Amino acid sequence: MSQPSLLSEIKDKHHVFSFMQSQASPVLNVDKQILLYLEGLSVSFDGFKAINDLNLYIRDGELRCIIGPNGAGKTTMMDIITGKTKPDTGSAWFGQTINLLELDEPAIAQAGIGRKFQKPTVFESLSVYDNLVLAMPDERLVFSLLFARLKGEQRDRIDEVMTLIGLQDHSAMRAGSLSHGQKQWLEIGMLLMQKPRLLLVDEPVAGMTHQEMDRTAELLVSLSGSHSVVVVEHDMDFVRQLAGKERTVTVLHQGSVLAEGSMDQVQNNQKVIEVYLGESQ
Amino acid sequence: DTIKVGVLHSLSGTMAISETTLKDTMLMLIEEQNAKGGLLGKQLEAVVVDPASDWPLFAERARELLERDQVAAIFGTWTSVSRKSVLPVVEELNGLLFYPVQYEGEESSRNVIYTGAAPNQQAIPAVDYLMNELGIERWVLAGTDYVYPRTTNRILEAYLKQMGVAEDDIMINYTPFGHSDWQTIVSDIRRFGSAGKKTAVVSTINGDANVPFYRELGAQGVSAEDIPVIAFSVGEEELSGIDTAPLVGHLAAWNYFMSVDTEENDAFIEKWHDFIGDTNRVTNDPMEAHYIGFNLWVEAVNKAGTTDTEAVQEAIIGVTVPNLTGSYAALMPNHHITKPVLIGEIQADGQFEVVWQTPSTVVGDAWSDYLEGSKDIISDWRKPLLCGNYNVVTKTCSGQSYE
Amino acid sequence: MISIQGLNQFYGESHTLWDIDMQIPEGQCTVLMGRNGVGKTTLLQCIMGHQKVASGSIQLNPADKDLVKTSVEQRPRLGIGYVPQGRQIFPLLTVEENLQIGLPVLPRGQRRIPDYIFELFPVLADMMHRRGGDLSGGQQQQLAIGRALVVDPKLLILDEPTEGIQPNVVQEIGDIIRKLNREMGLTVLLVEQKLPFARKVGDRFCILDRGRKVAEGDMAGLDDTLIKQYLTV
Amino acid sequence: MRQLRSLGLLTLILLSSLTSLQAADSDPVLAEFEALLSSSAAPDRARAISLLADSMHPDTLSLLAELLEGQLYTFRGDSHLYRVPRHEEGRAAERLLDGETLTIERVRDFRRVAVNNAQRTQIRRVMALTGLNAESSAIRLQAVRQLMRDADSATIALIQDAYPTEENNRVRELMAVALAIHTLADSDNEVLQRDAIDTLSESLEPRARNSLAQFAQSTENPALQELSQRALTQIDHKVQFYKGLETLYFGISLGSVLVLAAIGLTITFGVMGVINMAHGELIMIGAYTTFVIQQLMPDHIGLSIFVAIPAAFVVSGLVGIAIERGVIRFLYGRPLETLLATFGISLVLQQAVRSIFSPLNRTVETPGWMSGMLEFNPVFAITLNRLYIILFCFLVFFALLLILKRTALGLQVRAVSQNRAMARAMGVRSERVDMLTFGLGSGVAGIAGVALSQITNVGPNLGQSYIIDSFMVVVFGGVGNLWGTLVAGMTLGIATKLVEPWTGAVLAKILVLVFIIFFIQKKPRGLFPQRGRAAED
Amino acid sequence: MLLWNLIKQDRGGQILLALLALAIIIVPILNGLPSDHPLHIPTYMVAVMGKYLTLALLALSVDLVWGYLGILTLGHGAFFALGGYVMGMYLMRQIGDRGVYGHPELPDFMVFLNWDSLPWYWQGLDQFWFAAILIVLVPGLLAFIFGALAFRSRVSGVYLSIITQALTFALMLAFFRNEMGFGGNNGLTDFKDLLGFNLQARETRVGLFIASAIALALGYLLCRSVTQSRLGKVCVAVRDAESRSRFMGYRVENVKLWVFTLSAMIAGVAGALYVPQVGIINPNEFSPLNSIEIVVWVAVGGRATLYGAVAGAIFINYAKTWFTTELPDVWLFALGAIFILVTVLMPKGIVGLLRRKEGNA
Ligand SMILES: Nc1ncnc2c1ncn2[C@@H]1O[C@H](COP(=O)(O)OP(=O)(O)OP(=O)(O)O)[C@@H](O)[C@H]1O
Ligand SMILES: Nc1ncnc2c1ncn2[C@@H]1O[C@H](COP(=O)(O)OP(=O)(O)OP(=O)(O)O)[C@@H](O)[C@H]1O
Ligand SMILES: NC(N)=O
Ligand SMILES: [Mg+2]
Ligand SMILES: [Mg+2]
Repeated sequence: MSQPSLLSEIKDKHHVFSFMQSQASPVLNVDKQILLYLEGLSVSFDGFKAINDLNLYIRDGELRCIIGPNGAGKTTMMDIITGKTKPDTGSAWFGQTINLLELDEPAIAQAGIGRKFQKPTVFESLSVYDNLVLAMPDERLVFSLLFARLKGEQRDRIDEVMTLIGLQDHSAMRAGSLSHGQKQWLEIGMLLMQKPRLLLVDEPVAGMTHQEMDRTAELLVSLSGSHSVVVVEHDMDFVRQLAGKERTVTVLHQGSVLAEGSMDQVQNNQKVIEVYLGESQ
Repeated sequence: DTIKVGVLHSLSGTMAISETTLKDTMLMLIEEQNAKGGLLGKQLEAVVVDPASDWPLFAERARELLERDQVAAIFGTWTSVSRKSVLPVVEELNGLLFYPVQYEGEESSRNVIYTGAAPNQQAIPAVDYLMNELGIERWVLAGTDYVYPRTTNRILEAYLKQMGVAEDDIMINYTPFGHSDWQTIVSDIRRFGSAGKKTAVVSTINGDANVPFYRELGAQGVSAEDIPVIAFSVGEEELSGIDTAPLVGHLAAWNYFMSVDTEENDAFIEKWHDFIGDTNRVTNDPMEAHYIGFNLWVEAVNKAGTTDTEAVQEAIIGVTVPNLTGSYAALMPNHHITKPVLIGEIQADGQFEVVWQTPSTVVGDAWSDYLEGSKDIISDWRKPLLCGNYNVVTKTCSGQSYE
Repeated sequence: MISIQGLNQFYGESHTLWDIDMQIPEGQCTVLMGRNGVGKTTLLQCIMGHQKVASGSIQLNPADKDLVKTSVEQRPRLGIGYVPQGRQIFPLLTVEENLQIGLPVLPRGQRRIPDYIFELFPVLADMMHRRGGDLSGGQQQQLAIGRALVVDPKLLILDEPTEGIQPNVVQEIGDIIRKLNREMGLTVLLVEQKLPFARKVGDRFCILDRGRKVAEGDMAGLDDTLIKQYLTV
Repeated sequence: MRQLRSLGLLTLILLSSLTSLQAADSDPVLAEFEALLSSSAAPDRARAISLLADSMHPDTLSLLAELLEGQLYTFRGDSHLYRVPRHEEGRAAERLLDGETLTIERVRDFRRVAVNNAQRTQIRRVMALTGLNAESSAIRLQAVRQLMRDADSATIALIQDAYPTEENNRVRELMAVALAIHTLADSDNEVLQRDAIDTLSESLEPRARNSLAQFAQSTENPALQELSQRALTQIDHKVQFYKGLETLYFGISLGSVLVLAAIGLTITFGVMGVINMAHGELIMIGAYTTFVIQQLMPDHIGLSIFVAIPAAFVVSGLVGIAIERGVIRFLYGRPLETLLATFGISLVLQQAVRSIFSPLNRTVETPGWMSGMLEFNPVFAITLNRLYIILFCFLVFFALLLILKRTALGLQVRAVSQNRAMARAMGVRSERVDMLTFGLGSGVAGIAGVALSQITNVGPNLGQSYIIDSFMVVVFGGVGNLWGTLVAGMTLGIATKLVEPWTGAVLAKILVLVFIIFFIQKKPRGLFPQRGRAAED
Repeated sequence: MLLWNLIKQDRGGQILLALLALAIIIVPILNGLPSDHPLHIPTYMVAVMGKYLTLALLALSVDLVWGYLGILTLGHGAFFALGGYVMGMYLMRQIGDRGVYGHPELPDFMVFLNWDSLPWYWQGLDQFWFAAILIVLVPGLLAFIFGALAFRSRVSGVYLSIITQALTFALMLAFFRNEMGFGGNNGLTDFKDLLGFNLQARETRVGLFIASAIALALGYLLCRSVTQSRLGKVCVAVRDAESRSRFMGYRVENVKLWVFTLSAMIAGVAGALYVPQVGIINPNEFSPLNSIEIVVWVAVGGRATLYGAVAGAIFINYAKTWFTTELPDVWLFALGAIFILVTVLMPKGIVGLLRRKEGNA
């Protein structure tokens, strides 16, 4: 991450320091029905190309599954979208107006992109309830945070989500004491509270039972339409359930798109079978 | 029923190195006085506290000593800042503080007896010696960056210029407390000293910084014959922590050296060794100052017949007691004492050999005659003037004054 | 191989495991199942010595050692390999160093990383000198399994080992577990949520519910009623 | 065949080999010497020295040496002079006049015959006269230098005589310079003066430059003036160059001290993650160990350092292990709280040292082989003690690097600090690893203490004066990176020394601190940051 | 009402505020008793207690950033000292021509260093209102600038700790220099009066004690209102998982910056109240070891509890007073032992003993 030199910033009398900048991003514009554009992205770590000329478009309201071998670059792609990693080349736009590469993590989150991490990360010493409170999108400015109070409908929403993720009995528990699977659910809950326009969901059902998987699938499907959802998963049953007949599945391999199409197409693609699915699937 | 005496020296923290010895000295003096039957028929009791090299704590401890323990006098403090911290307290509560260390002057309080040297009792005679006896023409004034060296060097600078030394022949250098890397400075000194004129270093380097300074002098082969260093803060005790072999011949100016050959001194040293149980321990100038201060106080209390501060303050001016170097210390009206000035050379065994001394004792001058702001000020704590800073030009007494 | 008797465990005040009695027969693959948060990981951690046990014993058979009284670092020396939930890779060590960590428990002369690990997970060979923490999630999981195999265990304990691993590798892991189990007599204790996988590799099953053991038996006996009752929400 | 002008000197040298043959009982010279020396007036003592020097007494050189060394004492009992090799109770004292020996009963009964600077110079001059003919070229060089201090025509004549037969180049050059200085000052012959300027322009001796400068001022001959001016600039350029070199050396030397002080912390703090506020006190313990070792072997100071290094490693290491076992092991997983506990430990250790060794500084002697300078030329010399410390610093650094890279311990400690539970599950005996690693870091701190004892105070405050710098170095370099510590220490050392001549020591220190603050803004994880996914959050 | 909400579920806070209220009433009364009365509190004790309260306020400010925000600041003494220096400068100006050189405007140390006029940064400080503003502004501004640089560059963890230490160390060296115009090593001392009240007077000391108690109470409520607000939760979130909170849209650097600045201002107020009660301010207050000690008070008291910080500061400083008087030779052993024992045996500090049951902060 290269930052302009401090000196040049100080010398520039028009420079507005980040702590003084207004935190609103340009208005999201999805006239072309495309919510996310990733074009020509490449990134390498110590010479290793993790993402290699990747092109990907997500339509507004689409539910997209992304699969691909371990190390194909799926998580790295999400890192780029959310501002964690800056690509070496390429562009990433959120709608037609928001250039993601110019924004930092909080700005991207505020623009409406939410993420569930592959390894569940929650605020361990806060209660489950407070974890959800903090995920609410409304208050982000320091001073409004100082005076923020929960409104009635916000409370209802939290209770609703709490039930949905099955943690209603654990609301006062420290999030750090949850089991692995419970943390997964809590993170999904936080994502729901955040109500982002685009949800990036990295391996949501790892460690869940089959039935929980079904519930998760229903949940994600119900979100699509009003939200765009990008799901990464290795569990083929789950992916099949999500993709149904018509939704697009993208296969990443070695940092770029190997195949794209409906689940059936992808499943029968010889290359995909070779590098990813294995014979018996 | 006892008379309490406060001992206010740091026993921990950075200053413990110097001050612990003074605490022991006070305990020894008090023990001895008690063996002689005490004072006014009562035993003396030492109240020892530890201000821990923390300046605000000095004031707090002093207040406790005076308010809670009702001590008759306090013997203590070392650095000027600790004295400055205690000063308002002893003035407010009308206590009596005996201050045993050489200092920068520019102060005279009714409640403080200054038994250490003022600049004119150490720095000026030292420079005189270098100039007249060793023919020094070029001067390095090196000190730790705080008030005592700064003031002393200002006085010396003014004095040297007055004696006709050119600006170019004076190099002034300050270092932080505890400075430990002296390579550059010693090398600069060597270079400064190789310009063909006889050069000397006048050092007001404080405490911990001295060891690495002298080590570097030794390592870079700066011998006393080439560039002598005269120090005002390095005594026997400081030398006892340094390998003195490479330093033989460097100088110090004090009012007392352990090596002085007098009966009083021999007796004092013997007592000290008995008390501390270690014949290798050295004695030094601030110890003598406490010895003098304590005896002055004892005399004054005897004279006044009470330990009451007012009475002792009145009685103590003019009291004269023997010092350890064969002359007498008299308390002057400005609360400073008369002292001989001795110049000693460091010997291989860590002792000083006296090479020069003032023909008679010198009266401590509270307000330097070489500084603009203070040359018109005098101090006299006798009635009717009763003022520590009387301006002879404006004929006013400002600061601490009593109606 | 391991026999657990009357095991109770608490997190602070909350009683998490209740009077667990359980057998892990030698040479078999036992699958531990149950919903999220019922205590599976906790039970494995008790066996590993990571959690203090309030009461009960865990006997390791051949040596008749009570694991409760044995320090954690003895376990690999007793032939126990462990693949924890959440991978627990040493993030700043290289892949190679991650694998080497276990070597000192082996007898001198055998202290090298067995080749079959790289056959099983070729990606590890490619990434030998990359920091463990830089690997993708699935690669880390493979590393975690490889790392446990380095100590040449007699008993392998795996906590959801297939999480985040691509399907064809999952198959291979299944195959290798079976192979190690059937051909080399390795005893396996496996926590697994995915039924097909569990059925494929497991000989026996054992179900926990809210900290209690509620069912146990041969894999064939895992029927829909049990599944409905204990494994669905 | 050397021509010896001074007959006295010749005799002196001849006779000095026969010393022991002389019966000493009624030696009038010695008696007078004793009488003059016993006087408390400095001029009398000066006369005693001249008397001896002129007397051709066979013992002259050895007596003067003893006087210089401070081995002559007056005994209060009989007011005679005694030779006292060791001024301690129970040691022997030998009467000068008749060789009778006494045992010292009270130390204060024997007062050393003191010499002051003037007398010391006088003695050295006498010795230098003979030194011109010494076997060793180093002594001859020293002698020439001594004689140059205030050369008169007699000494110049001596040098002139010795010059043609001198074989050693450096001595010859110095002699030539001495002669040239003399020529420049005394001669009116322009050719000789030109030659002299030539000779002097090649020399870096300060005296040469001074005499040139003086000559350039005073001469009326414009050609000579220009010539000498040119010579002066030539010298100044060289001096400037060597000054730069010297600054660099000072920087490296300061840097090596910083690295030594910090390197133990790289392990305990950098690798193990223990914020060890007692690190400074572990250094202090190493320094005190050196002191104790020197007390135990006062006659082998030269060797003492070699004993002290392992001893300090063991002592500090054991103290470190005790700290680890006694306190720190209860705090793993609570890294910040180690700050609190080790702060307490540092207070306790400081006070313990005050109680055991007194609050005063202790003397650690510099062994002979570490003192002195490696002199490249008169304006550039490097001090041996610093040179050894630099070498030692690199030695320690590479040894540590080897341990951490090549042994199982290095790998295991990193594993333990990254994930203790998992490391144990992999069979790493974490307690042992912690203990050994902390012991290693502490032992290395102790070793640093041995080095520091050679340049600074050995006192209870020693640790505190290095703790802040040590943390700065480790953090500046990038926590956990040994190379980072090395580069950081050197960078800070050199930076300080580069700035110091411009700003003085105080501002230099402030500027370096400000530099660190700004540097960390640019590289928030130090010079050599831990990289990769895991390090990012 | 709002107030009550703040401390409704805060037993420690309730006790603390009650004790402070009690002290405000009872200390002046006890101090007014005749000096031979067994319950009499001598005036010097009042001043010492007042000092403890200011140090407690300082500890509170450190707990706010360390306990809740996870910033281990090893340089908070700098903000305390700056507040103290501003107050010291005001007090120096109040001396007027009563200094030893009798100069109407210049403090003594300037006269004797031959300064001929007051430097610009001493101007206006004869006005209390101006000094009062600077007391919060100077530390606040320094913290703001320092924080803006550091947090924006995402300096964190020990790196941040060490540069806070470098900051206070550099300030210490700078203030030691006489050229800075702050009295060098001797600092500022020999104060005469504050707002026209004689500083030596009993009433003034009691007044300062009450002011310190009120400041501590207000400081507590302020910190409590921050930590109880959603901002406080965000702080904890940042402490636990900084990058995760970024992905949730929080500007971590701004949160840190404002809380850090607020904390520095509180420290500045503490310093300003400290100086008139101890009678001296000197560069030593900037010493890095002092700042480390503050952190130690907080840890001893119990991190992230606020009232724990107060308890820790008072406990340790009282222990120090007691030890240095009663055990002057061995007190460091005792103090060191307390630090070690508290850490090892009481991971939650001394208040941890009192509130075993409460689950989370
Ligand atoms: N900071 C880094 N340094 C080095 N290599 C990296 C770094 N980050 C990612 N990689 C490499 O980039 C590749 C892509 O990683 P990524 O995590 O995106 O994979 P993935 O598709 O999410 O895989 P998985 O399905 O296993 O989670 C991997 O091979 C990984 O080792
Ligand atoms: N460190 C802890 N402190 C307190 N409670 C805990 C802690 N770890 C786990 N728990 C609780 O103990 C119970 C069992 O947790 P455990 O991790 O063993 O579940 P699990 O069966 O492995 O679940 P999953 O399938 O989600 O991994 C859970 O309810 C969890 O909330
Ligand atoms: N008075 C001194 N030496 O500080
Ligand atoms: Mg991934
Ligand atoms: Mg689990």
